[in-house]
Amino acid sequence: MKSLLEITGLEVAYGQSQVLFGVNLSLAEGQVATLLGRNGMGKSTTLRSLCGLSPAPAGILAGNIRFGGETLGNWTPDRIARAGIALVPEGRQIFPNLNVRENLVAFAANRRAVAQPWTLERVFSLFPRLAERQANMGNQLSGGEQQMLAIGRALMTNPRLLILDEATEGLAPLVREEIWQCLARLREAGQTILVVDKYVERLIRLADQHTIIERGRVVWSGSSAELDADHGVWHRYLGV
Amino acid sequence: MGGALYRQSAQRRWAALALLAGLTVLPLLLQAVGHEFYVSFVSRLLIFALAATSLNFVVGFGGMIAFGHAAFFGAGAYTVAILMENGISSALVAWPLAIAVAALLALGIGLVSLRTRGVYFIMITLAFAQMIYYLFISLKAWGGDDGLSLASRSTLGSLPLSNDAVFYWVVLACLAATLLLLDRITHARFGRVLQAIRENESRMEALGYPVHSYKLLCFVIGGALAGLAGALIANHGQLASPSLLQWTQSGTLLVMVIVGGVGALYGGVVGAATLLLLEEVLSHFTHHWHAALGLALLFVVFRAPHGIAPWFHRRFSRSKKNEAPRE
Amino acid sequence: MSEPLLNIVGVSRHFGGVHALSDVTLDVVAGEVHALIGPNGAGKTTLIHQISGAQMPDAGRIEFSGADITRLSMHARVAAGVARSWQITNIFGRLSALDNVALAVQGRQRDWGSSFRFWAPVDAEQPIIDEAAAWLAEVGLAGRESTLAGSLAHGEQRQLELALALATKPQLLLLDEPMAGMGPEESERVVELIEHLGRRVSILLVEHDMDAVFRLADRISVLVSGRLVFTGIPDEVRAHPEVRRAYLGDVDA
Amino acid sequence: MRLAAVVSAVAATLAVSLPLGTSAHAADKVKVGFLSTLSGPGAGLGVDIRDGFQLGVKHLNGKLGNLPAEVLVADDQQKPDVAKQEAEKLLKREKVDFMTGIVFSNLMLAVGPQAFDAKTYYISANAGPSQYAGEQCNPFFFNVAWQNDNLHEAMGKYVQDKGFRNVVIVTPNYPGGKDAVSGFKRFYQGKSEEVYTKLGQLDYAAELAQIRATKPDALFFFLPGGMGINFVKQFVAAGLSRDIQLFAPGFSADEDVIKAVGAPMLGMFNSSHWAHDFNNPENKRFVADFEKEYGRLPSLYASQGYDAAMLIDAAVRDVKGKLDDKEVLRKALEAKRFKSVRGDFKFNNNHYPVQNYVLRVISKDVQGRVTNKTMSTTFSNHADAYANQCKMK
Amino acid sequence: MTQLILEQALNGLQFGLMLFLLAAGLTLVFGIMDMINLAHGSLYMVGAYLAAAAVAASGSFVVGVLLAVAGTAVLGALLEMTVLRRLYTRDHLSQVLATFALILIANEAVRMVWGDQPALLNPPDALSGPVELGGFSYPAFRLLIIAVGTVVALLLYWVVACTRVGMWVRAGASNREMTEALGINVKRLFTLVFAAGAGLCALAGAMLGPLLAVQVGMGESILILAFVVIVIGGIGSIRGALVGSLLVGVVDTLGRALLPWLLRSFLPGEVAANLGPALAAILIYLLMAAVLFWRPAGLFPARG
Repeated sequence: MKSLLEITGLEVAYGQSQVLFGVNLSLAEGQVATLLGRNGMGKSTTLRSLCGLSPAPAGILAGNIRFGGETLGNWTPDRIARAGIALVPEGRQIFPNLNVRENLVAFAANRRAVAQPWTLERVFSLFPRLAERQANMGNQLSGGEQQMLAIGRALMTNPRLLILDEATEGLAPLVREEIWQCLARLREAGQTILVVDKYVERLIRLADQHTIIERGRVVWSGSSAELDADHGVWHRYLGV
Repeated sequence: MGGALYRQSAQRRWAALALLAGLTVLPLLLQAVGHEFYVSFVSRLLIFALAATSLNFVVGFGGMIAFGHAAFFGAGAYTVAILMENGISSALVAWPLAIAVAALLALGIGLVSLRTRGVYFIMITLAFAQMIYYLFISLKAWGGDDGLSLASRSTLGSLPLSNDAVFYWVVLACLAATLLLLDRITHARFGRVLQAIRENESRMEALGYPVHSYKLLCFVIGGALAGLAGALIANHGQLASPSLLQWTQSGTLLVMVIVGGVGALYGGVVGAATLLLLEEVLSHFTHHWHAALGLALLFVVFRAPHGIAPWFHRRFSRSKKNEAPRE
Repeated sequence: MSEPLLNIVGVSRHFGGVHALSDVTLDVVAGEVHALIGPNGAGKTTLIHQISGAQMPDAGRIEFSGADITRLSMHARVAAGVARSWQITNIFGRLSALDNVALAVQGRQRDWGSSFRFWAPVDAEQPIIDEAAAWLAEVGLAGRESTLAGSLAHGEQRQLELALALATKPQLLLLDEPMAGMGPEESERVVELIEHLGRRVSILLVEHDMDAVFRLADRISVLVSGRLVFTGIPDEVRAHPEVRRAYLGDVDA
Repeated sequence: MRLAAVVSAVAATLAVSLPLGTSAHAADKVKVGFLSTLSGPGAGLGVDIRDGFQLGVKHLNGKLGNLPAEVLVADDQQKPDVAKQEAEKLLKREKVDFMTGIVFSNLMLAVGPQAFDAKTYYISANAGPSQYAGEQCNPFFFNVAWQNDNLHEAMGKYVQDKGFRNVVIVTPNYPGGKDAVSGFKRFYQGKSEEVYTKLGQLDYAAELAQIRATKPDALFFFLPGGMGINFVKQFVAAGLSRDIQLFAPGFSADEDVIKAVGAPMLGMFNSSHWAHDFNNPENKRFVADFEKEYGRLPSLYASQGYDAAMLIDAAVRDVKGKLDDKEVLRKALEAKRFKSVRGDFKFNNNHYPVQNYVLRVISKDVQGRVTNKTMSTTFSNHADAYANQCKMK
Repeated sequence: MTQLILEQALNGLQFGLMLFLLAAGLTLVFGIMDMINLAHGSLYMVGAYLAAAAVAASGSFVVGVLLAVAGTAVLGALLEMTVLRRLYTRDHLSQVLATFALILIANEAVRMVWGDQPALLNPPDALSGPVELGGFSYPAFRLLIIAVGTVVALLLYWVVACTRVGMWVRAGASNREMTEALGINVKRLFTLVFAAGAGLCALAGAMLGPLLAVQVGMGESILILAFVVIVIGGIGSIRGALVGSLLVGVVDTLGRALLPWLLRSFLPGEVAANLGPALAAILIYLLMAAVLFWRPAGLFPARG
């Protein structure tokens, strides 16, 4: 299978302190992959570098990020986004001064002329609760609604790769389950997804392959079956 | 222990004393070559150095970007002028009162302004200074738009302050004393607390420091010293002018501080000297010297972003180890 | 059990429409290590903020040593004996490690004016320096006195943060994920340090490392979506089905 | 280390600037410090005084009292502290023999003491504060223009004589404005309402609305420089000119204002001690040459600048270039041995002029230009109200 | 009396709308880039001078104003790309210093090109007189200012509130990084915003020029007012800028008109005459201090 995303030997530093020491990751079109590891191990930094956010590009010391056959190098975040990477960031980062509808339509785009693009209607049918709260400002939503909005907002750009950073963090179990269901449906629709989260059991069911980062290095990678089989890995690296 | 600055203290002390000695004999030199005019010019420069230093204490050491320092500068000047108008000409009464009035004003303004932060602090200090400005220009009893002229300079014992050289020495003494005081403060407990607050305010609060009180006191000290500078400038030109209170004056002082070096002990002095000397020299060469000054300031912004004093320091100092990494 | 040192009664706090804490009641008794666990976003750090004074609750009461401290400022609470550490390292990066702790020591001398000294250079105050050095040694940073705090390793910075909190000589220590981002050896050292401290101060501990929590805690409270679900000794918590579902495993979701 | 660097920087900069100040005082020329408002809203007035003064020097072939004239021009930016600094440079560094040029009274009051302390004669070509006319009169101060109140007094008398009894007075909230009110009311006895504006104010919407509501039959305003220009423009644009007769002292209705406002000013009355249509040979030469030189009609400010040059010339000629004997020089100045473009005038005991004041009206001249036309004489040999308080020895 | 108040309200509205033209650009620059731009007033000055020159050259007020607006917008874009862009990541003090330097340079540049004397800019002849408004007459040109100001304010509101560009601007003001991560070139967006802001400055300069005076230094005093406006409104908020502008415009005008009259009713004439204008001048600063005291981030904080 031809890979959509190919990260090789990525080394990144915040100012003088290096955070990533050679991260490798590859992801094929239509696949769902996870990035696992305890807090502060470099997951978010990997995602941020991928999206061109600080400390990248200045902080990238070595390594290569290829996406859809192009080397991202020192691309700006907006160019990377237009190339088809959409981020659902940690903490949702909903625009508080835009209402729900605006949060969605502001960044809508179908740059690769997908036959069945994401539209307002499709997002609303995926998350009916958002339709009810269309006119509410971003900061008037509950945590779960904000999370749905963040996912919807990313989908509206019709991305080739959807990235979710701690998308279920701080959500009540039922709402969390709703997010998992949604991801499963996206997967069925053929969406390529990269997830950072900590619910290993749930992720094993959702994703195809997994990468574990420990102190800025990849310490384990493999398929869902392999991860499922090796609970020692869970314990050692994930503190579960 | 302590920072890199402190290790050089002996060297610095000698340099400071040498500079002080040089400045002390300057009037004699100028008189010898027939340029008495420059005695008055340098006095003015030193007074502005004092005013800028007082602002630098607030901005550089207290971490508060105040855009209304002219209020305290002008308040000091007007205190002296108003007292003079009412027959009190003794410097021993008027100058401490000028300091006290400016300090009180700073206390009031600081109490309210320190509720806000960032840009809002900049703007609220500006607003208060503008209020003071309009208050003064509208009160005819205090000279209104004309300002208040002083019949003579203050009297200071038997010192003939009307003599430009004598006045110069008094100004120099005030500046030297202020710098010594601030140098001690920054290395004393209070100064260390300020330094830490500037770096991490919430952590200081969590170590049990009433951060607000420290910042307020810093603001008041800065205001008080500006009051002293105001008392001196009123004596220098024998005029308390409302333009001392104008926002452009606050801006000029702030520019002096930034040019000289925010948080550097001599930043205010270097900044005032640079700006006033540039003005003096440039205006000789071109009618359009403001543009040249603007270009010079742009140079500072892009080439010496931490001001001239630290720039000199880096250029001429060999010891670079232990320089804090920027995060 | 003895009279509680810290008593939180019905504390609520919301941000806009989000209820970060709803009617939380909890106590910490003297000498106890009380762990607070719960998923991210459950309101643990928000609760620490209410106790330390970084934020004020919308409703409810906080008592410390029998006195109501609900409306006290942060520095006043420190003076009363409440100290905290942060989830994200919070130190003075451009000061030396020793100066960091010296500030904490200096701040503790609370007779009015102790830090309103304008003349004598601090560098000559040997008692403060000696005590600061002792605290550094206590947390395992002996020999690192003159290093700039910002250039210490991550784990060392966490240790320094602990030293800062300890040097205020608190009765109650609020520790917000003291082991976040630490390697196993460093974590072990911190666990030992807390075990050691547990004899002298009361500790409210927020931590994700369940091994450490179950090893250290005398009691554990579980916070989920801003509500206190359960408080009990470690074994009770481990056995509690709702807690397991809400936090520990998420196994049967 | 860095201190040493600072020392060298200071020294280096001083070294650069010092030689520039070198210009020894020579008895073989006359140095005049011309300090005036040459930038900002009030610049028009200063520029006119300067041009008038320099035309005078030109008429005298670049000489004053047969000595080569050196005129050092400085800009006070209409700020008292700038004025003081510039004055200090002129007095102490350049050691000028005479000072002149200041437009505004508040600047005059700031600079005056410096000139007097330096025993340098100040020849005011405009500012005539009441202080220097009364108790604070000074042997080193001469005024070749008028005392602040005079033109207002003349206008007050005319308004009174014409039977207006409900007048609004608009002036800035500064001492010159207060003087204007008291001057006007010294001769006007009817009902009056005073409106004070900020000095330098440019938008009068609020004030004009108040005036409209007051329904006066006449309005007297004294707003120097650009203020007056804006006021008249906005007054006419608001439609007030149809019901309210405008009066102003000459300096609010002179060529600078007319040039900026134009036709709307037609029919406005004002008072002056000079007009460009005065029929005497000195004035004809002055007006013709000024127009030729600068391409515009002179204003009364220009005439005052011209007279200031003539006064200095006459006095220096009188003392035969011996400028060091201040007493003799003073006698020569008081004697005023020159013919003024305004006709004759003499100095009072307080060194302010005793002269005629005329009424002018703005109308179209034979060439169709909007300009002032002299109507009648309001006061003859009029002195100011403060002279008797002056105890000049 | 009602007529007087109506007329004063119109005056306040006119002043407020012009302030809004200045404040709109300033607040966006401030909000999106966290940049203190003291040189904003210089764009207003340059715009007014360009308008004076263009009106004189073209003989048409409308053409002149449009040319000035376009020219200043281009100038603003150039300034942003050459100097200001390099300041976004710097601290506020550096921004203050650099843009202060720009003020000095701009003032001298204008002096070199157009001289020390104020430039002449008159309203079109047709609008130089008054018009009758149900019982009282009001200057036609001021009415035009109100009309232009209202149209531009509505247009701006529409752009910011209803168009995608407006959403990007608002999004950029509250969270620049996320806006970029969603595919918006905020850098270019910002150059556009800056150019638009400069164009609005020029429009304000061209409209106020005939009323006030086109002269060197005209930008500084009004700059302070614009800052007051955006601080009251909440930095980064267009709605805040509009409310702040109208508030400042009305408070300033009514204060100037009514305060002396109010004071006179219970104070001796001399004191009232002294205090009135002073208090009126202070009033807006009092307003700002009061707003900041109770709402330390302004009335409509954009960040949230």
